[in-house]
Amino acid sequence: MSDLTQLIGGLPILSMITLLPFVGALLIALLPSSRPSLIRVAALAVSFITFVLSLLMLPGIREFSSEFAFSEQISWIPSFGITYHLGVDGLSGALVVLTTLLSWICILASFGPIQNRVKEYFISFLILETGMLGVFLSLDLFLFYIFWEIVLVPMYLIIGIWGGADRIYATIKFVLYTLVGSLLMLVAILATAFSHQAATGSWTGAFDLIALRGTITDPTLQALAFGAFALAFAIKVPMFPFHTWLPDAHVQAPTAGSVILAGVLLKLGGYGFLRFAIPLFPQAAQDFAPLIIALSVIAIIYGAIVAIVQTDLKKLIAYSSVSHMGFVTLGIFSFNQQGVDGAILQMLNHGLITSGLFLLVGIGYERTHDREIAKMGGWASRTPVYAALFGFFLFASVGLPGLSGFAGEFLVLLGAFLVNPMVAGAATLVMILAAVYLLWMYQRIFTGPLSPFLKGLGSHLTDVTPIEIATLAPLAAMIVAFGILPSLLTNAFATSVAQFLMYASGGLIQ
Amino acid sequence: MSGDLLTIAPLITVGLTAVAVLLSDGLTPNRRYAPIAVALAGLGLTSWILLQQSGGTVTALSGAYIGGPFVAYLGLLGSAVVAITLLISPDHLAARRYPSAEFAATLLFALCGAILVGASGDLVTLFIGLELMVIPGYILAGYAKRDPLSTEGAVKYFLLGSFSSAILLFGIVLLWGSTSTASLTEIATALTAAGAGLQPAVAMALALITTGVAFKIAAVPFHYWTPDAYQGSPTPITGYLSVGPKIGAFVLMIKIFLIALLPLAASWIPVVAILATATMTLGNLVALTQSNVKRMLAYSSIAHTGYLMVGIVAAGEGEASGIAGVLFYSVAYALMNLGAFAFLTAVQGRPGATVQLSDLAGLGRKHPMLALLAALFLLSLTGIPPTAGFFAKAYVILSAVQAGGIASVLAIVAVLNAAIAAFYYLRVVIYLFMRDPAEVEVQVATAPLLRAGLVVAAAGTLLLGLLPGGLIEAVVKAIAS
Amino acid sequence: MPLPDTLPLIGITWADALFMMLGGVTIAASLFVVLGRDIIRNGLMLILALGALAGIYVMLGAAILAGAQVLVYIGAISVLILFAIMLTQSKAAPAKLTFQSQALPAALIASLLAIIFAITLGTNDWKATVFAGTPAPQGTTSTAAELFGPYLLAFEVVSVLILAAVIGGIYLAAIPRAGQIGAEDDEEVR
Amino acid sequence: MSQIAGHLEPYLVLAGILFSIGAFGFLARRNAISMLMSIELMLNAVNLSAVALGVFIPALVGQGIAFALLIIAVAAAEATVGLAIVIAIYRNRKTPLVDEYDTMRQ
Repeated sequence: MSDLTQLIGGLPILSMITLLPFVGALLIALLPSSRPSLIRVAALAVSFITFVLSLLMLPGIREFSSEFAFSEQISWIPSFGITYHLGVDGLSGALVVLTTLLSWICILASFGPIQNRVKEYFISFLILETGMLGVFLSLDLFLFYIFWEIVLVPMYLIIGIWGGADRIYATIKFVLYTLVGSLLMLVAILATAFSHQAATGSWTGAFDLIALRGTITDPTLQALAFGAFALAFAIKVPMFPFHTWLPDAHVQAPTAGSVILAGVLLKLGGYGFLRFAIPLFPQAAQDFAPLIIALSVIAIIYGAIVAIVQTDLKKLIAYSSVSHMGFVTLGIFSFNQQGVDGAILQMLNHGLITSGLFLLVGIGYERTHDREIAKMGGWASRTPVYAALFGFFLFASVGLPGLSGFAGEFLVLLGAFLVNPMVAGAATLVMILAAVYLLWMYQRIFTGPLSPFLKGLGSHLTDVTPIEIATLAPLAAMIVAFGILPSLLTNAFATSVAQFLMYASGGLIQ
Repeated sequence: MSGDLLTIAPLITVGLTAVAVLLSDGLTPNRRYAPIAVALAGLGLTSWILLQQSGGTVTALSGAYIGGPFVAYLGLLGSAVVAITLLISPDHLAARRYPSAEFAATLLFALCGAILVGASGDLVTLFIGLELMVIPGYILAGYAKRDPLSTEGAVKYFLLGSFSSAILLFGIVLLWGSTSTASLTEIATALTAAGAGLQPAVAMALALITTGVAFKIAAVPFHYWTPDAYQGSPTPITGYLSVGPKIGAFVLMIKIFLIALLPLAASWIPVVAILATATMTLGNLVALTQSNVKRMLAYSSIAHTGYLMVGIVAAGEGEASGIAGVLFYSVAYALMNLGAFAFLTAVQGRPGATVQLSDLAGLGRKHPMLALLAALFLLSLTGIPPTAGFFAKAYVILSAVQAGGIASVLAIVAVLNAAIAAFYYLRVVIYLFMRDPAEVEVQVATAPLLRAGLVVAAAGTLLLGLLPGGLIEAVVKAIAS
Repeated sequence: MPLPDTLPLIGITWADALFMMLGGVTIAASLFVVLGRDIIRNGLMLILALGALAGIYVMLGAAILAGAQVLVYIGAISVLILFAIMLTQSKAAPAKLTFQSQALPAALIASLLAIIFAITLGTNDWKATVFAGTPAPQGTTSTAAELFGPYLLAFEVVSVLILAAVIGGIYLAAIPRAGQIGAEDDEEVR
Repeated sequence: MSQIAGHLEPYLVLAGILFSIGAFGFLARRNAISMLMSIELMLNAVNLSAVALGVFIPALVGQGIAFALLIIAVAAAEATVGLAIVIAIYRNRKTPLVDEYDTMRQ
């Protein structure tokens, strides 16, 4: 019962996008490890072609009016009705492009820093890309879970092999947190599928998101399954109090690992809420919403405050991620168009901005081999371009109007205001305070007289190279573009948001 | 009568192969590979016969032997286990100057017993099959007879094994006496007819059988013989012992608990559920603290026992997919655990070597392929997709969720344990890939046969992970009978 | 002159007296086996216990089994055990046997077990025949009918089992000749 | 009229006691051969119950003795292997005391 529908030129575009990096990884495995530059170029080529393919998919998403513009479905484990079912709509399309974009940027950014075990590194990275794309494109719960777990292993290796001094502690923490959440999600998936089988007497569609949406009525199952899904996603987002793995993982990961972690991996959680947890279990989601909103606000406040006291630049950005991702869950659980629009925008923008910041921190670290804020000062006098770029991304991060960070946070706050003005007010206040502090931090690092530490580096303290600019430029361009015209994005996923809101309210209407 | 002989043909073939192995060694003494070749040929023939018999259920010899898809499934699994063991062992044994003929023959005798356990229709045949399966295990555990560790493990294995056999046997005899029949299905009928009240002797039989079986599958707290027996045996044999007799014991459990004692399910489910919880949790927690890799795998195999017991509980709750889960898990467990032990065999190139975790540091750099295969087996044992181990766990958990009640609580316990297990399995991966090479390096020896064994196990682990559909259908067919 | 139906004075039937005597010997001898301090005497007591059991089998009319008991258990297994005892006795092994530290809890558990057995097995409704004296001798035909009927497969497999055990036993116990695979010409290799 | 020997229960109780004695020996002794002897006692207890059940329960007539014969044969096989292992370990360790076999617990 192979049913490949709606292909571009007869080709299964989604499978091609998803599996191309994996095939590339296999090909790279065949290359001799004695030729690292060949391996680097091959990896870049593979990821860039994937990016181009994902761009080719975009026009199609706008042309089709149905929810999933493209979908591919093949029977996989017929005994349980498990299918290989991929589909893309505006929401997943945007995240897929974000993934493919950041992937080649990361691969390019790894050319310099990664010098040992080059082959294994790029193989891991390409498998990671396949895993992430699979998560965004799967419409079958089982398939989704498998890609979800596949992401874990290469990320584990990337932090564990190419990470910093305390990498092993960080990897173990990362894996255990993620695994506990995801395993409970597996039980929830199986329970959901079984309840569908028990209700319909057939396994057909028991794991299929589209068939399952709106059919799960048992309140106990809803509550338990939503709890398990939410835990898995909350750990990934990460929501307070499940965030403690993130700073460790970020600090220990190599630059590209940090970028992909902040840029894409954290989005898996938000996407999971939007695509799976809430549409499948709307009633429970409504019940849990106050709790999640409360945790989101705590995350926003807590992340900002803890970020302020950090002395390590990378840890600072990691904690600001916790704060920014709090907006995502806050927006989603506002259950109104502004909030959800804002949450998705925030996901994408955070992906662009934080990736840029981590790239910049990595660039600085290449030169100074240090991330202590206290040791810096007057950096701008030596490397003006670097300082300017850093300033740009930092401004974007604190939500300066005109840059893309603003629109997302503004919409989220608007959405939250409609639900609970107190919450929105608290979040706004903290946000402003944090912004002031972050800019003061920028001042300490880049302006004023050159610090003795930076002076001691002498001619090592060079400005950004063309390759580094090439990694940052696309991000900066998109930050400006979406800052001026956020409707470019919101239009693209308007259908998805409408669908989401329909299913999210399904529990109330019934 | 000739029809009966045809039905029990797999049994006869395996037995004759064992004799042929010994004869071939007599004709061409001291050839390392000749007995292995004969044994593998015999296994091939057996597998072919089993495939022919996978059609429908046939009863032979007054109901003592029930052939059909169930036996075919188990027989093929057993043949695969024995074949992989035969591939990974001979060079390891030869390096320590132990012969391969007696080894191959003993393994084949054990397979004979395992097939009989799967096919038995009555308690007597079941018990004899069990003994034929486990007694060769005692011999194999002590196969390195000049190694104090091996004989030490063997004597503990033997004593505890015989002790548990005696307990189990007393239970069997009492059950047979109180139901006036040895036939498994007739026992179930008699117990159903007896109604809800439990006769004192039946209760006693149930207690004895549960204890005996718990010993045989090494469930906590009847597990304490396993680590010593496993650690002492030559490594490839440990692999076999942690897989073959264990799966066989689970088949015995299916036969006794899910056929004969199914009417008493309400009585034994709570006990088995508690044992399963203790087994998973304790096995994992103790494995966590081990620095000797072999001992760690021994404890982790106890934890896997617990996962399999979850399937039994689910089946006891009336969910047939519980048996299916156990059968699927058995195949996955066999492949990944044998693979892990094959890896351990490969890094024990030097006689007398024991492998500490720290000895594996940096192995990924010198032997990337070997380390990669090891990582595959470890990921599968952890239960990370797309590997066989993941589907096995998912299947068992699915059946437990379906069964509801106690079983669904066990499902949660099982997944939390999987996270604990991830910690120590992935720690090995850390040592393989993320640590700098150890000062005293392990000596890697990969003979061609061992390599073949590794590749077969790895291919199976990966294939089942990507396309589990075929095996699921085979499982469903096997339990339909 | 025929014997009286019961034992004079105490009024117990001959069969009961015989049973009590044989059972008492069995229990006493087996207690000696597990409690005695001299392992060789323990081995001899095992033979006595097994012999008394053979007597009970005769009482039960299972003469064929009593024969097997004497031939296999007493003639082969026990002799083998005694042989192993002689072989492993040395100065290193103390002649006076000691117990494990958990002997006392073991004794408690075993006593409790015996009581539970006595209660459960004694009070169970077995739906069994009651004989006036001792049961009539069991014909060998019925046993043979079972052995070559439903238990034919088990019977045949047991022979395979013994073959496997003998091969393994010889392998484990034998000292290989020099030059052969498995020879002990290098103690360090293992 | 016999009060004991003609009933099934006394035989089974005797078997139960014998089994318990064997179990105690297994748990309490340190010597591998003593433990083996204890196992033999347990198996004999099982045999006694099998024979008794076979004699007294009409449906099982004949089966009991057949069952017991098979158990005796199994016990013989078990003892063969067990004693061979004991001899092998004695060669290595020069002691038959099981609790001195603790090399692995270091």
